[in-house]
Amino acid sequence: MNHLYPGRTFGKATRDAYGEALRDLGRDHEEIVVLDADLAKSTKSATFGEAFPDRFFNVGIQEANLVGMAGGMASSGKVPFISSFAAFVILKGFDQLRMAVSYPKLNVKVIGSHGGISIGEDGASQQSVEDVALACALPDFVVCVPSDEHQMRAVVKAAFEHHGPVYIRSGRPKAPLVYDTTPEFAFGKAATLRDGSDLTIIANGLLVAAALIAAERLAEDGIEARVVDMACVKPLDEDAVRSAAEDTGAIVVAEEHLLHGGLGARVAQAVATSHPVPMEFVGLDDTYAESGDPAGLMEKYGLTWKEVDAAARRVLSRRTAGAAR
Amino acid sequence: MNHLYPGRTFGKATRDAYGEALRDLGRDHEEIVVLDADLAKSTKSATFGEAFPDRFFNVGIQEANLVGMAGGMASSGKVPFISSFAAFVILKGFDQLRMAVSYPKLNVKVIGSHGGISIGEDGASQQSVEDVALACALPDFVVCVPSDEHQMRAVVKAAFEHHGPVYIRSGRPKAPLVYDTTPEFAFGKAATLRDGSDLTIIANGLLVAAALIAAERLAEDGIEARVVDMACVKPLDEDAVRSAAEDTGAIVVAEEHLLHGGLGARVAQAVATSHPVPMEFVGLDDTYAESGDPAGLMEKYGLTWKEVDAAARRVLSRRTAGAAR
Amino acid sequence: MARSAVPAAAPDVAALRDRARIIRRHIVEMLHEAASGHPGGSLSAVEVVTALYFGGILRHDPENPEWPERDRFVLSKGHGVPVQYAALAMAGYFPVDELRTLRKIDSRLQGHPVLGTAPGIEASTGSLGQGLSIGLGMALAARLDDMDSRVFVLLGDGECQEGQVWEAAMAAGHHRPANLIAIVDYNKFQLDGAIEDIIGLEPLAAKWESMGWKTREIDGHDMQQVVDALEWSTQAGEPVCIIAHTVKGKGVSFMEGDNAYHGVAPSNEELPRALSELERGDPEEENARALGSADVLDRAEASIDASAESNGKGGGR
Amino acid sequence: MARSAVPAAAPDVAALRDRARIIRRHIVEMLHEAASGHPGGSLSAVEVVTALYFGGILRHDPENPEWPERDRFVLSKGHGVPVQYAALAMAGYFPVDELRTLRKIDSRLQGHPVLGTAPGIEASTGSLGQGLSIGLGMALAARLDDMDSRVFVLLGDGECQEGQVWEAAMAAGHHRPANLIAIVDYNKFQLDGAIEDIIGLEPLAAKWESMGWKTREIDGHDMQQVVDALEWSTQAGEPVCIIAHTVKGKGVSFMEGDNAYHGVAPSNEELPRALSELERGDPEEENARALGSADVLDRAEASIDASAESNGKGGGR
Ligand SMILES: Cc1ncc(C[n+]2csc(CCOP(=O)(O)OP(=O)(O)O)c2C)c(N)n1
Ligand SMILES: Cc1ncc(C[n+]2csc(CCOP(=O)(O)OP(=O)(O)O)c2C)c(N)n1
Ligand SMILES: [Mg+2]
Ligand SMILES: [Mg+2]
Repeated sequence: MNHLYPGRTFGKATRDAYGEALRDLGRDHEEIVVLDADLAKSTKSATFGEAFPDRFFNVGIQEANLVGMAGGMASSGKVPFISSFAAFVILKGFDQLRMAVSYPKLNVKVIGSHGGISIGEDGASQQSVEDVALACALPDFVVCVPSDEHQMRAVVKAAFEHHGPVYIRSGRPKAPLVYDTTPEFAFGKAATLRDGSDLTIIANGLLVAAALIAAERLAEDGIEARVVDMACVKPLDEDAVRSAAEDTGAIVVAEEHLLHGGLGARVAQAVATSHPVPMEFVGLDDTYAESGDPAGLMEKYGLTWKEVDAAARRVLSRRTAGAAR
Repeated sequence: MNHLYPGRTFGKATRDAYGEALRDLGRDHEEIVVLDADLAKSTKSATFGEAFPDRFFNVGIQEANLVGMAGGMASSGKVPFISSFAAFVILKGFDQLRMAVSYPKLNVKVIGSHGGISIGEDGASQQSVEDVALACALPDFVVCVPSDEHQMRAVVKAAFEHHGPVYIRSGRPKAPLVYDTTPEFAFGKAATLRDGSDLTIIANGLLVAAALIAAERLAEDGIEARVVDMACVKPLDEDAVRSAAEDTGAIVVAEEHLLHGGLGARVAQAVATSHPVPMEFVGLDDTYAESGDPAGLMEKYGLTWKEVDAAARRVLSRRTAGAAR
Repeated sequence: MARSAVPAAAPDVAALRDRARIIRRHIVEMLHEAASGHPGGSLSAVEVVTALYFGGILRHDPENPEWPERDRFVLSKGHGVPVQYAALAMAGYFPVDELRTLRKIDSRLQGHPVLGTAPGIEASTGSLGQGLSIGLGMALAARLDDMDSRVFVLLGDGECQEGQVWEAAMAAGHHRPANLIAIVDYNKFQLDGAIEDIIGLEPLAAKWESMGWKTREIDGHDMQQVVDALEWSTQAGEPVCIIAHTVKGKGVSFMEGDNAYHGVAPSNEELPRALSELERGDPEEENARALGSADVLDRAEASIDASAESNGKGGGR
Repeated sequence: MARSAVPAAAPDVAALRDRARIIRRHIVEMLHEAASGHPGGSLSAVEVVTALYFGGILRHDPENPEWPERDRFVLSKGHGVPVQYAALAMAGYFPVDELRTLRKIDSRLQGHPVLGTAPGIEASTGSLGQGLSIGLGMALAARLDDMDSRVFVLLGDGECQEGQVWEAAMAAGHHRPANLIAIVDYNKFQLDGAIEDIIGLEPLAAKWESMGWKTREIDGHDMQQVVDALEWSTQAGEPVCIIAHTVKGKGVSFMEGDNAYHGVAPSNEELPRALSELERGDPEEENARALGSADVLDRAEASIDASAESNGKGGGR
């Protein structure tokens, strides 16, 4: 996918960082148990499993049972980290996440790997385009989509330190680096990666690097874009949203997800209740993707810096038109 | 619940109208088959089952299998109408709705009954507060939340005439009447029930009647609210949303659903991409409800005309403040 | 019910029967007061729940509901929770008076069990099919911690149609926790009618056995059989399923086997009738009824046949 | 494969074996070309799929894929779709050349089957556990319309851990369609390792029987046994499950039973080796291998033991 991120260095996949961070946490915290549903090698929960086989359960191809078991373990004092592909753990385990985790507010961390369409060739059945919409529909869940390996490490740590349910989406491909080292991170707090006064681009996951590239291109044309990494979709950093609206007057939201129910929808509501400004959204418009190489899919389905750049110019021209009226 | 809807006449529950409309359709259309998962007496699919036992399948307490079977029947030319509580058919059948219905765009109609918290005493496990968020995350699904028995009849007819997947939420309690008779109805078209120039209230389900009452109260104070019945959440009537924003400059959205992922979120995105104006939202803020009588719950969780009225006044004062700046 | 690892003495079965009768009274009274809820499946589970809480089976401590080494009882068929609330109140978890708040706003006694509300509730259920997975998680957590806590999970027969039950059954059959006990309240009815008309479960024991469980079938209203089976289950050293043949609505003549009472509370007229039947707690007579296990099964079958005809009533939700 | 209700003559088993060999060649070639996908579970299902499409079992019409009275084949273990694409191409649904487009952007040959893309695909699968429900829906739809279409559903063994499989099995056991046939590709491995290490399925036949199905266990690489079992299945008059004991990666020596090839395509170096093994299509030799059913099972067991040690490889996704 390198050509989609000109000038960016690539780090590990967020799933790899997840496996390592989890193994490191496991050293100090006996209460952590890890469960996977026959995708441990892919989600990288196997990294923990190899280090701590006694606290690792591969429950087989049973996502509903996976979640229920985690609920039972959590109510007995364990801290379960459970994983599968996002498309399976969230979509097949939803009612179980509701009853056995969200509703009793139990201390379960859910990791949906292979989020988005950048998983590539396996096609739509394995590509989660709606996990954020569903996870945010679980009251009391914290929902995060980290942008690179460094941020993933920070998110895993925050998830462990938070007592309550957390959903984290991880990705399959190597991710372009956004940070040099593990950043400061807190749920409900966005990171401003670049300041600007003309508009704000709010993004998460792979779209953060795309947003940074778009901002550079826009700057070449004298447009100064603020770029905000909103890894934490819920709770949303409403202050950051409000400032973006007030300070820059136009917002683009970009994510590897359906337009429905994701970061864009949540930011739109926050903008509407605080300081309405023109917005544009980059995401999937009511469609699944298909099989193909990751880069080709990101291009075909419009999830590169080019669409972010175009959305930025669109929203600016709308703002200008509005001001002229 | 009568005291929550002062001055309104009550009709049947939308679930009752559903059962009757389905039975009537069944007379003329041999290809309709009906499946339920051990809630036929509650969802009222039993009304069809009694009339056409050969085309009725009670598949037992198996929501995943229910959806899969419907997919198989649809690809063999049947037109399945399948039902259970919204909390079960959508939440436990989500991945199946994705793979066996939405992704292959099959002609299956899904009815989630006992939507919302107005089902009352059974409590949170049976109350669907997130079905719209999930159903809208199924590409190609049409999603509707009818407001009364008359509109439900129109929606069922439209669902049958549309070739493709449709989700309809029905309700348990008797619903206050919004229409006198079966209204004109088309997917993607909202109904303006009352015109006004000061703000627009967009609602669906039980909140439409609440919106009409709120509009009357507001009128007493000289505030003229447009009231739009947006039974069809997806596809959204974007023209109606844009006109509301342009003509009235302030919008309140009210629904018996989580604030996340429902009508409000979808309208907010449409407003942000067309004509940004201040908005307020009435719904459940990241919480389940509980057991209790329906009216008491609607009051405790803020889903009556009073909250719609308050939101209207809030949004107006925000607009005035904005204009003053 | 004390924090003793071993029950002091053989449970007094006659006393348990009397407690069961009182629990039934609480059930009909609280449902009448709530004017909604599920009498049928609450009443069919009374003997099992009574034996667990009062027959020296469940090691628990009402003074300290979160005692980590306690045994757990997970009511997977959550709509039957009135029977559990009655038992918890009588065991001292909360005042018996609180039963009147069932299903009312702000009550700790939710219409289906909610973990974190009423003390003594171990899992949130109400969406059927989930409790065995939760119980398996608890059983494995206890094993990890070298605790000998046992986990009892009560399932509905209709509930056994849910695939997740068989996921958990298969997983338990693989992991073989020695402390996991499933009990099926085999009352032959689900919401819309007779199990055997909707999706039959027979051969039910063979299903569990094929998943690697030891099984035992009992008359779920014969208190002696219930107590014996539960005691046996804790000694089995592997996952055990007790299939308890029961009668839906048991103990209230007009509810027995009439599935209209699956989800309809007793009316003002019905309440006194029900209570007076439960008043006559003549131990001899009860004994005679409870012993008639063949009779119980016959009645269940007769009622299945009957319901096939009269499906006008029922449901109610 | 014509639209004939009855196969003209007994299938030529030697010819079927040769076709199976060619299908295997297509599988390794298309996966190599795609540089991703699932060889192991595609190769283990070759004999079953070959017999279905070319052994006079499946009544279908490549000229008219939507012929309403056709039999259906639902590949529930969707990741094995290369075997089905190869069969469909050879049967004439689309050009064999198109196999090279597998998993590429805009291709009709998606990485997992998608209804409405490649002709001949009957259901969208890839999320495991769903195909039997879909097949049951098709079977009951045919019964409603008085058509004698049959529905064959191929499941993975790991897939049988999903609860939805048992929901559908139980529902079919209740409704008893005479035209529903499940086939389990029992290759003893799932993604992360050996079935028996993760969640064992034994006794598998007992599980299906307890759900009301008739079962038959066969060597899934013995073409004669496969054809016989499939023919028997269409005559059974009730739901039938064929448990086909197979070897994951069958036919490519270095893939056989090495679960690293669950989801890793053959490399540039491996492709010629694989193809040359599949070239030696000496019917005598193949015959000898295919007959060795005991041998097949031994090998599967040996490989299970082996994998317990070497779990460094594998997965790949
Ligand atoms: C997943 C799910 N589907 C449907 C329901 C609605 N429901 C409540 S009780 C019931 C019947 C349960 O039958 P059974 O398990 O036999 O319970 P019992 O006869 O003991 O009341 C149903 C379908 C539910 N609570 N959960
Ligand atoms: C619901 C679901 N969970 C997980 C996966 C990921 N996955 C793909 S193949 C596979 C293993 C399947 O094993 P089996 O059914 O035995 O297939 P085979 O051995 O024939 O490849 C898994 C877990 C999936 N596709 N669907
Ligand atoms: Mg029952
Ligand atoms: Mg396998």
